[in-house]
Amino acid sequence: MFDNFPLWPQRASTMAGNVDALYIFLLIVSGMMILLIFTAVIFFSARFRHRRGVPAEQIEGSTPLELIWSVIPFVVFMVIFLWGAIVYFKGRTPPRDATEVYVVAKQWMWKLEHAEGQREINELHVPVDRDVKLIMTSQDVIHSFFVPAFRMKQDVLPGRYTVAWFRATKPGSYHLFCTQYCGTQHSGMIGNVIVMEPAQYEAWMSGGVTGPLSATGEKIFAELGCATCHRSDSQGRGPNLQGVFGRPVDLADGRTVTADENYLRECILDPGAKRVKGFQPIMPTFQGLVSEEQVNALVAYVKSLSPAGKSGAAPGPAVAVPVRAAGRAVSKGSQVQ
Amino acid sequence: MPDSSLIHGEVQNPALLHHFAEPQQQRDAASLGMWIFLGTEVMFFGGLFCAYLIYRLKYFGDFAAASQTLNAALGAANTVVLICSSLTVVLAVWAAQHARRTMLLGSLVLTIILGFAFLGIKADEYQEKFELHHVPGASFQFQKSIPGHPDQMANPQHAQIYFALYFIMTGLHAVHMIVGIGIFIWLLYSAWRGRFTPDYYTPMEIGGLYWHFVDIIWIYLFPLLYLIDLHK
Amino acid sequence: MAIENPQPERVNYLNKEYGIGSWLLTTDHKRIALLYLISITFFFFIGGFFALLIRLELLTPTGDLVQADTYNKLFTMHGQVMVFFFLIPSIPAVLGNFLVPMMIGAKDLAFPRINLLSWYIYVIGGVMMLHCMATGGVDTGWTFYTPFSTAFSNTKVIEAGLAIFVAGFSSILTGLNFIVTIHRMRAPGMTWTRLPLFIWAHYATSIIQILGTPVIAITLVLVVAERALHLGIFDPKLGGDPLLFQHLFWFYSHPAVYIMILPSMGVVTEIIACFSRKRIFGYSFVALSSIAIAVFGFLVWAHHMFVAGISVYAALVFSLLSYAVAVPSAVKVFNWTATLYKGSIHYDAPMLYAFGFLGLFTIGGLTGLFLAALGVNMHVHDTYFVIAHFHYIMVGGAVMGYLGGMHFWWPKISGKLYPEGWARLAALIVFIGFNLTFFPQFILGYVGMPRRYYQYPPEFQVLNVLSTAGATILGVGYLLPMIYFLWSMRYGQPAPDNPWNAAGLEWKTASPPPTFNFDEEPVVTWEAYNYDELDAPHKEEVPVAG
Amino acid sequence: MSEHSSSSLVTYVGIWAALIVGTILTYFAAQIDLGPFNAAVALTIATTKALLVALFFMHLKGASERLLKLVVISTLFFLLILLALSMADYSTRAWS
Repeated sequence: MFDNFPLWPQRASTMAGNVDALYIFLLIVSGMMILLIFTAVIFFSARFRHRRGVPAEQIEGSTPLELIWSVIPFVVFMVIFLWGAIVYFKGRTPPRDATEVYVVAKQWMWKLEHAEGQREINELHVPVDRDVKLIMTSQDVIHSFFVPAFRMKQDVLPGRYTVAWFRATKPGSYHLFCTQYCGTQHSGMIGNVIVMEPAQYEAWMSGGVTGPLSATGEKIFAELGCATCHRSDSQGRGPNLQGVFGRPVDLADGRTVTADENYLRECILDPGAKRVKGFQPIMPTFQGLVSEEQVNALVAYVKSLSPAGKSGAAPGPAVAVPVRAAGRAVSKGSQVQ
Repeated sequence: MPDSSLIHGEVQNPALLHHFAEPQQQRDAASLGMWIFLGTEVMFFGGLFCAYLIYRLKYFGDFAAASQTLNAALGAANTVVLICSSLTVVLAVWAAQHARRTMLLGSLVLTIILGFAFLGIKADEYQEKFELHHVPGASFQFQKSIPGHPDQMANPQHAQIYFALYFIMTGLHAVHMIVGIGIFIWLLYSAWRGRFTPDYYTPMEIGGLYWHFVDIIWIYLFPLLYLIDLHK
Repeated sequence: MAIENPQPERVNYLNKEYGIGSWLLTTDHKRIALLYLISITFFFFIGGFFALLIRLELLTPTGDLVQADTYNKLFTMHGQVMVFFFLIPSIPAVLGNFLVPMMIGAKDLAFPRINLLSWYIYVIGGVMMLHCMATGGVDTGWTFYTPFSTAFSNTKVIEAGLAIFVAGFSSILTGLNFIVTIHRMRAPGMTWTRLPLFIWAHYATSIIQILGTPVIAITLVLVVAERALHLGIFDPKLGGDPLLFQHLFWFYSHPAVYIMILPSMGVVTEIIACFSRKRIFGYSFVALSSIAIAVFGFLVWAHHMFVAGISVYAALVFSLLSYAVAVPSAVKVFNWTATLYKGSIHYDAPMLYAFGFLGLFTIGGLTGLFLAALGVNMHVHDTYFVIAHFHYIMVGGAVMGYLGGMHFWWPKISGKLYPEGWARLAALIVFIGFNLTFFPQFILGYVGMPRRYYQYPPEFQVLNVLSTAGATILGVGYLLPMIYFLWSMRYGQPAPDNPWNAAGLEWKTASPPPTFNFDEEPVVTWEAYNYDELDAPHKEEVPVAG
Repeated sequence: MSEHSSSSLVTYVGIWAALIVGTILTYFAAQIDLGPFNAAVALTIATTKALLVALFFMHLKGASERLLKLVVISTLFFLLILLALSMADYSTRAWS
C-alpha cells in the first residue's frame, strides 16, 4: 500500500534495529517535549488572553525552575548521547572476520571488487547474515556510500581508505545512494545492494571469476618487481611483508603505527612518509603508476600474507587455497536448516 | 559627505563626532573597536596557523627540509627591523601625547622607513624563491633531503604545501605591512598638519595598535617558518 | 504623505533630506538599515526564486524541468544567496542596525561611517555574486567542499568564493560596530541588566561575527588559491587533506547558524514580552543563554562531519558538546513559555509570528537532537532530514522572527500602520505553507532520500509533491507582507509613537524617529520590560492598534 | 594619563632591548639540538615577546578597564578552540 508513499525505510541489516530503536526513543522524547511546550503555549495563551481590567501578573523568574529545566534536559541529552555513541561505535567497528569488499568510487559510479575477485559496477551482491566490510576510496572527489535499508553511511574520500560494514538480514534489493554531492550526475550515482540467500550467492559467486583479489595483487607485486626487495626471508632491502598486516611497526622517525589498510596504502604511494626503522629510503613512489584498483589488489595481497588479514573470505596464500573458503562455512550453516 | 556632525550644535572639539557625548567616550570606542578588529585579525591568521600546525605535524621532515631553504638570518634581521619599528611607533604615540612635534615626525618617518626596509628584505627573499622554483604552482621544483636523513629526499608535494603556506602567511602579513605603511603615511601627513594634540591623538594610538599587532604576527611567523629543525 | 495628518509633520529621519545622495552617503543608522532592507529583500526574492525552481524540478522523479547541471547551480546559489546575502545580514543589519542604538538610548552606532562602509561592502559582494550568477553560476553546493570545488568543478568557484569573502567583511564590521556601541554608547542608567534581551542577543551574535567570519574568509582565500595554483592544501592528490577544509568551513558555518537564529530569538523575546504585557521570565537566564549559545556554538562544528571520515574519538567529543549547546536553547524556549503564564496576551500579528517561531524552532531544535546523536546521524546525515531540520531553524526560526520583528517595528520604521487583518492572514499562510513544505522532508530523509538529488526513485514522489505544494503556499505567504508593507507606506494610517504601548526606549521617541533618535538624551531609571508600570491602572490604557 | 611621563620612555627602550635579545636568543637556540624542545623553546620565546609587545607597547598593562584584556583573552580562547579541536581529530584518526 505504501509502495509510493513509504513512511519508514526497509529494515535489512543488524544496524537498522539499533538505529531505529534510538530514533524511536528520540521521537518519543521530542514528541513529549513538543506536547509539553505546545500544550503550555496554547493553554496559556487561551487562559491568559487579554481581558480588560485584568492586568498581567509580573513574575521575575525562578531559579529552581531554571535549574530544573536545564538539568532535566541535560540528563536526557546525556542518555541520548551515550546511546548514540554506542550505536555509532558498533557501526564504526567492523567485526574481525568480515568478508571484504573493496569499493572505488568515481564520478559517477561505484566500482566494487570482492576479495574473491568478482567485480561489479553499481551493484553489490552480498550473502544474507554475513558481516561485510567495505574498504573504500575515491578516484576523484568525495562521495558517500549510503544504504538506507542498512542505516549505514560513510563518506568515501580520495587519497585514503575509509571503512564501513554491515550485516544484511533480509534478502532483497536495496538502494545504494551517493550522499555526498559530487557533481553533475550526483543523483545518478546510485545502485543496488542485492542481498541473497547463501545458496544463490554461491551460485552467483561461481560465475566468471578471474581469481581472488589477492592473487591479482600477487601478480602486480611480481610485475612491479616489488619482490626483489620485499623478500620473504629477511635478506631483502625492504621489509619482509609476511605477517606485517595488523601488527605494530616501528618507524624510522621513532613513531610506531599499526599496519592497517591505510598504512599499506600510504607505503605504496608515499613510501618516504612512514618508513620502517632499519631500512634505507630507496623505495620509489608508485603514485600515478598504479590505479586505485591495483592498489587495492596489492593491499589485499599483503593482507593475505598475515593471519590477521586472512579473515573472512580473503583467502590465505593466494591461488593455493580454493576461492570461497569462508563462503562454504556459511553455506554449510544454511544446509543444516 | 554631508557630515551631520558639523550641523549639530554645541560641538566644540572639531574632532568630536556628533553622536558621542564626550571625547573620552569617543576615544574609548575607538580603542575598543581597534582591539576587537585585532581579534578578527587573529582569527583570520588563525585559520592559516591551524592548517600550518596540522601539516607541520603530518609532514615534519618535509617541512624542515623546505624551511631550511629559507635564509634564517634574513628572517631574524627582519624581526629586528620590525621590533625597532615597534619602538619608533610607541615613541611616536608618546610624542603625540606630549606634543613633541619633532620627535613625533621623526619617529613616524623612521617607522615608515623601517616598514619599507622590511618589505625590501621580504621582496629579496621572494625573488630568491622565484629563482629557485620554490613558488607553488606549475613550475614548482624541490629537490632536497630531509634534515638528519641525508639519504632520504623530501616529498616535493609536501614541500609545496609548506611553501604554499609560507607564501600565503607571509604574503598576508606583507599586505598588512603595506596597509600599515599607508596608515602611517597618512598619520605623518596629519601630524605634519598639526592635527594631533595631547587631547586628541586617537588615530596615532589605534594606528599604533595595528602596527604592533602586525609585529606580533611576525614574531610568531619567524620561528614557525624559518626555524624548523635548524640544528640538523 | 499622510495628508490627513492634522498636525504639521515632524521632522524625522525619513523626511529630513531627500535625494539619492542623502541616502547613499548617509551615516544615519536608520537609513542604512533601510538600505540593507532593500538589498536583502532583493536577494531574498532571488534566493526564493531558485528555491521555487528546485521545488518544481522535484515534482517528478525524473529530471525534466532543467538540466542536471542547472539544478546543481540552483541549489548552490539558493544556499549561497540565502545564507550569505539574506539570513546573515537579515535581522542584524536591518532591525539591529535600526534598533540597537535606539534601544540603548544612543544617537547612532559608534562608527557610523564604518556602518555605511559595511553596506557598501555588502553591495560589492552582492554585485560580485550577481555577476557570478549571470556569467554561469557555480555548482559546488554552498559548502564548497574540496576537492570538488578546487579541482573538479568547472564553474565560477573563484568568483563565488570572492563574493562571499567580500560580503563577510560587511558582517564583521556590523558585529564590531554593535559590540563597541553596546559597550560604549549606552544612555545614562542603561545598565547591563536593564538592556532589552534583543541587545543581549545581538551582542552574542556580534561575538560570532567577529570571531567566526575571518576563519571562513581565509578558508575561501585558500580555496581560491588552491583552485588557481593547485597548491595541494586541500587536494589529496597533492598530499593535502580535504577534511581540513571541512573543519575550517564549519568552524564558521556552524556558528553562522547562530548568527541567524540568535537575533531572531531577541526579536521574539521583545514581542512575547510586549504582547503578554509581562517582564520576561528569568531575564538573566535568557540573557546568559544567548552568550552561552555563542560560546558553545564554536565547540560543535564537527557534528557536520560525523560520517566524513574524522576520528571516532573526535566525533564523540563533538557529539557531547553539541548536546551542551542544546541546553541554553531549551532554556530559552522554556522561559518564553513561562512568560506567557499569567500574562495578558494579545493576538496581534507580531505575536502570531512569535508563536509560529516558538513552534517551528522547537521542532527544529528537537530534530537537532536527532542529528547530534551519533548513531542516528549515520543514517540521516546528508539526507532530506538535514534539509528539513535546518530549514526549520533558519526559515521557521530566523525568518519567522525576522517577519515578526518587521511587523512589530514597522510602525516605528515607517511611521505607518500595516493592515492587521492581512498581516494575521499572512502569518497563518506562512505557518501552514512552511510546515507543508518541510515536514514531509523529515520523513523523506529518514526513508533515505539524499540531499542535492536532481532525480530520485519514484517512491519518494508523494512526499515531494506535498513539499512542492507547500512551497507554493509559502511563496504566497512571503509575498503578502511585502505587498502590504509597500501599500502601507502610502496608504497606511499614521502610526502613533507607541502603537503597542510597548516598553523599550525605541518607543519613547517619535514614529518615525528624528535623525538623532531622541530629542533629548534619555536617562533610564526603570528595568527592562516594565509592563506593570506601563499598564498601571492610574494610566489610561492605550488601545492596542489593529 | 600622567603615568605616560618620560619614565615610560625608559620602559619602552627596555622592552625594545628585551625583544632584540629574545630574537637573538631564538635564532641561536634553534641552532642547538634540544631534541623535542626546540619548537617549545622557540614558541615560548615568541609568546614572551608577543606578551611584552601587547602589555607595554600596546598599553594593555596600563589599560584601566578589564574589557580590553577580556577581548584579548577571549580571542585567544577561540583560537585555541580552533587549533585544539581540529587537532583532536587529526591526532586520533587511527581506529580499527
